[in-house]
Amino acid sequence: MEYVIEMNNITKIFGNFKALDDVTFKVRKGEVHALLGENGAGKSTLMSVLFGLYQAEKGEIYINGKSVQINNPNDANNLNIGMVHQHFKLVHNFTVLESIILGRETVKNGLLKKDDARKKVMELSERYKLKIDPDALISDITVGMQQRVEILKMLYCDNDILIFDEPTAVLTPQEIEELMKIMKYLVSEGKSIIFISHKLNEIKEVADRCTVLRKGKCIGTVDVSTTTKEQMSEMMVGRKINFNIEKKDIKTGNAVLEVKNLTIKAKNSKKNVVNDVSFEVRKGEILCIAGIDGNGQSELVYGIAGLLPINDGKIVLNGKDITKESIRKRCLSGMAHIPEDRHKDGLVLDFDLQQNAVLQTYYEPRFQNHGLIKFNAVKEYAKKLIKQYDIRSPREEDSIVRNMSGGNQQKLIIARELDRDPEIVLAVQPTRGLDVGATEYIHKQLIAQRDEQKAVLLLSLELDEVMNVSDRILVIYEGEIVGELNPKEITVKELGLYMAGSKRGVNYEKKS
Amino acid sequence: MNIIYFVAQQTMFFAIPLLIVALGGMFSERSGIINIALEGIMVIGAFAGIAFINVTQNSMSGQVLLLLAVLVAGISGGIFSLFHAFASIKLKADQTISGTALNMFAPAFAIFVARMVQGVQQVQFTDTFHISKVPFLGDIPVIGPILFQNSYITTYVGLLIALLSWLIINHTKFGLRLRSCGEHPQAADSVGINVYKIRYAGVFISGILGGIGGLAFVVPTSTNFNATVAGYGFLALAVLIFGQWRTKRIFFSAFFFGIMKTFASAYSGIPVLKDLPISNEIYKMIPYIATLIVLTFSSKNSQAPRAEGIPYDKGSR
Amino acid sequence: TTEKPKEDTNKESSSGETPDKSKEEAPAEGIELALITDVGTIDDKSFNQGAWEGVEAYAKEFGKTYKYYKPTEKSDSAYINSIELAVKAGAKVIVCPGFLFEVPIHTVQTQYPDVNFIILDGAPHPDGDYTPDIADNTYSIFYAEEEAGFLAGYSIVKEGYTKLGFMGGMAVPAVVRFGYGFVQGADYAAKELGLTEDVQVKYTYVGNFDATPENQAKASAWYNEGTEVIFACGGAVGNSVMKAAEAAGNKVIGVDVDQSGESETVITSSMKNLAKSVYDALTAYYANEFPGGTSVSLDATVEGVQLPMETSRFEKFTQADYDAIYGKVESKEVEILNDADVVEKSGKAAEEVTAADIPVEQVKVEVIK
Amino acid sequence: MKKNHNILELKGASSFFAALMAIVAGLLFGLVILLLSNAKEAFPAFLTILVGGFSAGARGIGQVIYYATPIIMTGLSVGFAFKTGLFNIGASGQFTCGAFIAIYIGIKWTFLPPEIHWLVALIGAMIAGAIWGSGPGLLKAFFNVNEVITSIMMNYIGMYLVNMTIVRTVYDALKNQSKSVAKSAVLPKAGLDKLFNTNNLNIGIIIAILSVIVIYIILQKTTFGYELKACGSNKNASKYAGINEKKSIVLSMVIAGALSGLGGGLLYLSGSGKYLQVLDILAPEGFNGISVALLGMSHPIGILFSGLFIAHLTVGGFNIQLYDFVPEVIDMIVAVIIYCGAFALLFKHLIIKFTSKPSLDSDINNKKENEKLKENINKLVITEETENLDNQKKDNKEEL
Ligand SMILES: Nc1ncnc2c1ncn2[C@@H]1O[C@H](COP(=O)(O)OP(=O)(O)OP(=O)(O)O)[C@@H](O)[C@H]1O
Ligand SMILES: Nc1ncnc2c1ncn2[C@@H]1O[C@H](COP(=O)(O)OP(=O)(O)OP(=O)(O)O)[C@@H](O)[C@H]1O
Ligand SMILES: [Mg+2]
Ligand SMILES: [Mg+2]
Repeated sequence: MEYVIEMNNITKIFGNFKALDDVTFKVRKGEVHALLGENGAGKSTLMSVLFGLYQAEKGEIYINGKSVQINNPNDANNLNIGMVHQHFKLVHNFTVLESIILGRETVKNGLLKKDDARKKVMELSERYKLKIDPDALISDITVGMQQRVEILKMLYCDNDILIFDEPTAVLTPQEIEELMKIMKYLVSEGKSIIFISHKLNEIKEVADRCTVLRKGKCIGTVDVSTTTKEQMSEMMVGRKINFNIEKKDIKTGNAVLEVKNLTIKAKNSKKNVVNDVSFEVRKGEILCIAGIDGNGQSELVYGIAGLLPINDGKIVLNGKDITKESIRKRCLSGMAHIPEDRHKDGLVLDFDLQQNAVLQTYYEPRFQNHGLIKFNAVKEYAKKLIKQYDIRSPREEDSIVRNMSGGNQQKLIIARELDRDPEIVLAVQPTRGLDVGATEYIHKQLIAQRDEQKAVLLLSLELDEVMNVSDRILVIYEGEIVGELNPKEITVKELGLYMAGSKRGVNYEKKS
Repeated sequence: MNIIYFVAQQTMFFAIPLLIVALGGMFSERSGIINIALEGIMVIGAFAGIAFINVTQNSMSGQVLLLLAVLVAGISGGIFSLFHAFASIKLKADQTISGTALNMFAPAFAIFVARMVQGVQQVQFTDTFHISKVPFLGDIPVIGPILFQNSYITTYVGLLIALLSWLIINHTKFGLRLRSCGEHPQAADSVGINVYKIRYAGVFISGILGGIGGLAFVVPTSTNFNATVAGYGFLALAVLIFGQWRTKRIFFSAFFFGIMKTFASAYSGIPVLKDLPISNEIYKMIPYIATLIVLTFSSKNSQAPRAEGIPYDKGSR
Repeated sequence: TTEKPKEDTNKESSSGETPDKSKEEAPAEGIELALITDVGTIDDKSFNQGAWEGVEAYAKEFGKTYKYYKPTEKSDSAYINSIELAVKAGAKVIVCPGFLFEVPIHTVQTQYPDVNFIILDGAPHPDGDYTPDIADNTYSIFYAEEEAGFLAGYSIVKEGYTKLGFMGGMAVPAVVRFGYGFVQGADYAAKELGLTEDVQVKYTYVGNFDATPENQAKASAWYNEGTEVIFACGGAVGNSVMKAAEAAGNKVIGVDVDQSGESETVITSSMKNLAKSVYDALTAYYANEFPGGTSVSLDATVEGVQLPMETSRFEKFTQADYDAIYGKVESKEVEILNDADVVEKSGKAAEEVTAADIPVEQVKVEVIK
Repeated sequence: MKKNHNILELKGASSFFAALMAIVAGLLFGLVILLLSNAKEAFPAFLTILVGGFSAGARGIGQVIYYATPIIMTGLSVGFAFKTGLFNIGASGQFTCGAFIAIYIGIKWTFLPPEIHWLVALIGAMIAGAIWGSGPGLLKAFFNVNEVITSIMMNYIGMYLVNMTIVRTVYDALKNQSKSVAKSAVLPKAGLDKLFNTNNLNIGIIIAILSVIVIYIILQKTTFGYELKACGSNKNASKYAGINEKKSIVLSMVIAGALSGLGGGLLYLSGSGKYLQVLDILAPEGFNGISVALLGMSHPIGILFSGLFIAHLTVGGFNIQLYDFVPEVIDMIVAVIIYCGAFALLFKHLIIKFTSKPSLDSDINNKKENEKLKENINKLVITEETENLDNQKKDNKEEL
């Protein structure tokens, strides 16, 4: 069997932590090879070794049968290896074109030859159906388009080994579908692809084989077509994962949160990003707002949470009008918020775990006395959360949060927010980028919340999550609610149509 | 008319050093390294340049001498800045630490060396390079008196540097790479750019320009150098921020500040201003107050390089 | 490396002053002559340097050990610390240039009765009370700066200039006296020449003693507006003014010491004989005639002030002219008002008096605030 | 939990060692400079620097304390702002404004009872500094203006404004400086002058130490400090947590300004014969504060000691004039020490790396679990792969 990539007995050590322990990984020519593993299992590290960002302490790499040394991304490039990174590596104020040529510039008389590059990029864009605007700024384009830019970056330098590190975590269902097609097309052209994802559905759809990593060790490689999702996830986490979320039927109570005619204007234009939105969330239900990214759902939640000024409308929590209340008051009245961007909003990354654990409650008498922090109380509380919510980190409550894995950071936020015993939880993409184990855990927590007759407002881009977790779905499109659906009564396909705006519910005719 | 020409000529003396040094700061900061050492670098550049003139002025004179001094100032500023680069790039130290240290070191060093060598701390120079009128160009109406009379060649060096900086930052491979290192070094690294090298280059260029700026500051305004550039390094930093780290805006900010400074110090020779019932101190405050006001209304969207001030660590994410 | 300093003194580059180089033979009993620097440094080409040159000249001539000390900051206690350091090093006579030493010397003159103090431009007095209190070991020297300024103003108008400027560092008494004398000298010459038009004097204090681009700009603006000569009366401010003069092709009058070497534009310098007075005081000390307990104002009668005619770049104003006017000043034939006199004459409160209050006839003073 | 304790202790110790190393490096550099410029006298001069304030017995120590007091205050100001994510380069202007108000009250408000005159003057100084500091804070919070540039501008504006106001209010025209303050406005000596046999020592240092303690408590022990640090570290997260981030920014700058202003008051009311000069020069104490803060690693206690240390060197540097050296040597030494602070960070990491316990490997607990799992999995894994793997391992061993 011919392998394009052979990574043999790779060991990578950070400080005194073995991130990769004797991992062997082989990719055949022309296949999509999936790489699966929990958060922190070492997938990205393995790929970084292959791409020359890290140097392995031990092991060897063969590309097309030849032994190679990959000391930096340039070497990888010369071997025709390209990578789309887990976190996009794009400069926010570069144009699309500049982003693509960065590092591979051609010059004439010392000046950049942008015209030639533009021609080549447009050709590629056409050929692979990767629609882009070469002159748009990265910060102005959608995540999906950014992804296309990343892919074009790889294609621009004629790579034929392509690494996709969790490319789908940030994409909408439509974009994911598009990406799958592109991947299949690329493989049909003879390119080889390594595909990292936590979503087993996707792996089932595109991958030929799948290698599973666990805590830095290679568990094995399986044929995707002959292995079930359950088997793969068991290899990955070491126990059975329940994909069918158990939800008992319960009665919903009074409205906890009422949103009335909420309107939010866009920052720099007159357009309303949220346009006259009204709904209510009742006790004992998980209401999901589904929609394609960028349709105003983020702003909607920011508005409700008080992080974004609203232009019109009313927000009522437990019968109390909180439209004009401060963020602190909203929290005190029982609102919890699991924010979309955990690094930006959810955590003070340079604080340690215990300090982050009390970010919303440090001022309560149990943690302070006349303005002096009760350190022991904080520590004990953090320990309690760690135990109760199974938060794993290198140094327990003393860990600096920056050094914790994304999954555990997320768990910390969830622990902090739910432990306050809120009336309503605003959960925005709570499982983005998390492995199946962590995802399952978080879903359980949200459902437990609902079972206690609390309310949850869930915002998710992932259709599986929307369908499995929620009790009721509102679809948002261009800032307006275009339909109310019952997850038990509709199909994923239908939901997709609503989200794409091509279908509207009975009471949701376009006003204009 | 005469007075307008005078203001224009005088503005150059303030604006050009600020322009050169702020552009230097731009190269450093857009590569991701905050450079508060500009003041110290100016001192070193001016010291080396003036010392060079002092030593060689008996065998040389005129524009050649000044240009060579510019070279010396640039090189010494560049070398000095490498200490900043080393600490903040290689050692990943807090970038204010080495900046502060360099600012403190430079004047002490200049005084120390001057005293060691010649006993006196001022370094004297004879001005053989003042241009009262550039041949031909100086006779062009309007432009001539504004640009080509009563000037120093450093003015043209400064304008050339501005043009080149714009070209380099926006239209060359190096500029593109430099910018990427200041905004998102991980992205640069992932396409095989050596972030460390680029940052060294950025700081080195800032050192060169800082050094030249120091010389350009002293030559038109004094007859000797006394180990100080009177806080102009910090003002250049302000011009850099005011100019939002962009070449063109820095150019305008430098001239805005230069004009304000000219009015503030030369008002007693300017007919309209002279008669205003405003005191000396108020005039002195005006440039700073004006800058504050302009900033207040223009800072909503700061365009500071995103990775500025953060040491790049290949391992970290 | 030890011998390095010596060879470098041969360099023609600087003024050739080698202030702190002579102490290789620093004897066990210490350094006899000391100078504490004021605001500026020892080589400020002005006030401190003038005093230092006196110390140096005497010490070299008579083989005394000498040294200067720089205070850590500008405060009475820092000055006292410096004086104490000098005493510790064995100083017998300590020269203190500047009125800032008035209060510190008042303290140390009783503390160290065996040490002698020479204070220039000031007389010791207690903090907050300006009545001089001069102990027997202290000699206070003032200068009749108004006479020096007068000579400068007179000569320059005689030379044919009528558009003048005065840029003082700060409005401290010595600088004020220079300025007031300058205006009166110009007036006297104008009257003597019978000029039909007024002599214009722009008059200001820049607010510092440094070479700054702001000072250069200010001087440039004046030159640009027609001013022909500026009397730069504030240490390094002169360097900025000279720069402006070089660019504009105009003239500068130096101050305190002979500044002709600083720039071709220095037409003359309004000198007070700092070096000579210090030298004389030291001579007196070693002759056991130290005039302790007294305060003098050195004027033309004792060559306390002068213009350096050998190095001046006059074209019309001759040595004879100079001698004539010097004689008149010396004999007090012309009345030159100092700062206190002007205040008295104007009848205003001291704070409100400006150069515009000087009673002159043919000079128009434009005070720029 | 013992483990964590060790690491924490180690952290403190390594910071200390790191700073020590920087100091040694800077001093060695100083020695080299001294040797280069005048080898004969280098060693005694070097000794003088080391002995610094201790050369003149209690009096020398008194001098050190006098110089240390204002720079501890400005250092605290800069360091406090650093901790809350702001770079207060404006300590100079705040210091000047504080100094001015202190002497203004000290001269003009003689109607106050003498027991509280100085206290009122100091409070005035704090308020003035606070107001001057609030400018950059407000502009940063509400208009997103970079505090570095506004602080620089405020430095100059403050200096010119104070010059202008002195001339109009408390001017000593004969000396072009402020008049001397009333006796009742001079800080009480509380016996310290006797103890250290120097006139200009007073309760200033006690106030500085109190400030250190207060700032330490605010930063480390209070919810208020927690809020400030959170805002400094992540503005968005603070807002999300209901902290008023605009208020925090402004308060940070206000406190930083108050500290600098108080520093100005302490210096100019110290009775050392210090007057505000009407000069266009920024107060150097503000910039020295940056050095002090950096050398003290922005930690209040560290700042206290670094301020004392730099003052100690200043006195030593002053004394080397007894030999044939320019006092600027000291500035160079201090600069090198601060610069070596950069190396010190590296050194600190090294210490931590070498001494910390190896691996808190989570794998160990899971070993058994792992093995069980493998059995299950082996069924699924394509055999070809495992064989290859095993072969490979054998090969490797043979090679070794
Ligand atoms: N720069 C680093 N320094 C120290 N340790 C690191 C570093 N990068 C990765 N690690 C270690 O390597 C392990 C693997 O990390 P990696 O990013 O490869 O995980 P992953 O499998 O990609 O996880 P995810 O699914 O969340 O992306 C982590 O547990 C971590 O301990
Ligand atoms: N700079 C670092 N130094 C030490 N350990 C690190 C560092 N960065 C990450 N880690 C470790 O890496 C592990 C996994 O981190 P990683 O960021 O890959 O998780 P993740 O789930 O991929 O996060 P995200 O979803 O945000 O990408 C954690 O155990 C964490 O402790
Ligand atoms: Mg990863
Ligand atoms: Mg992840």
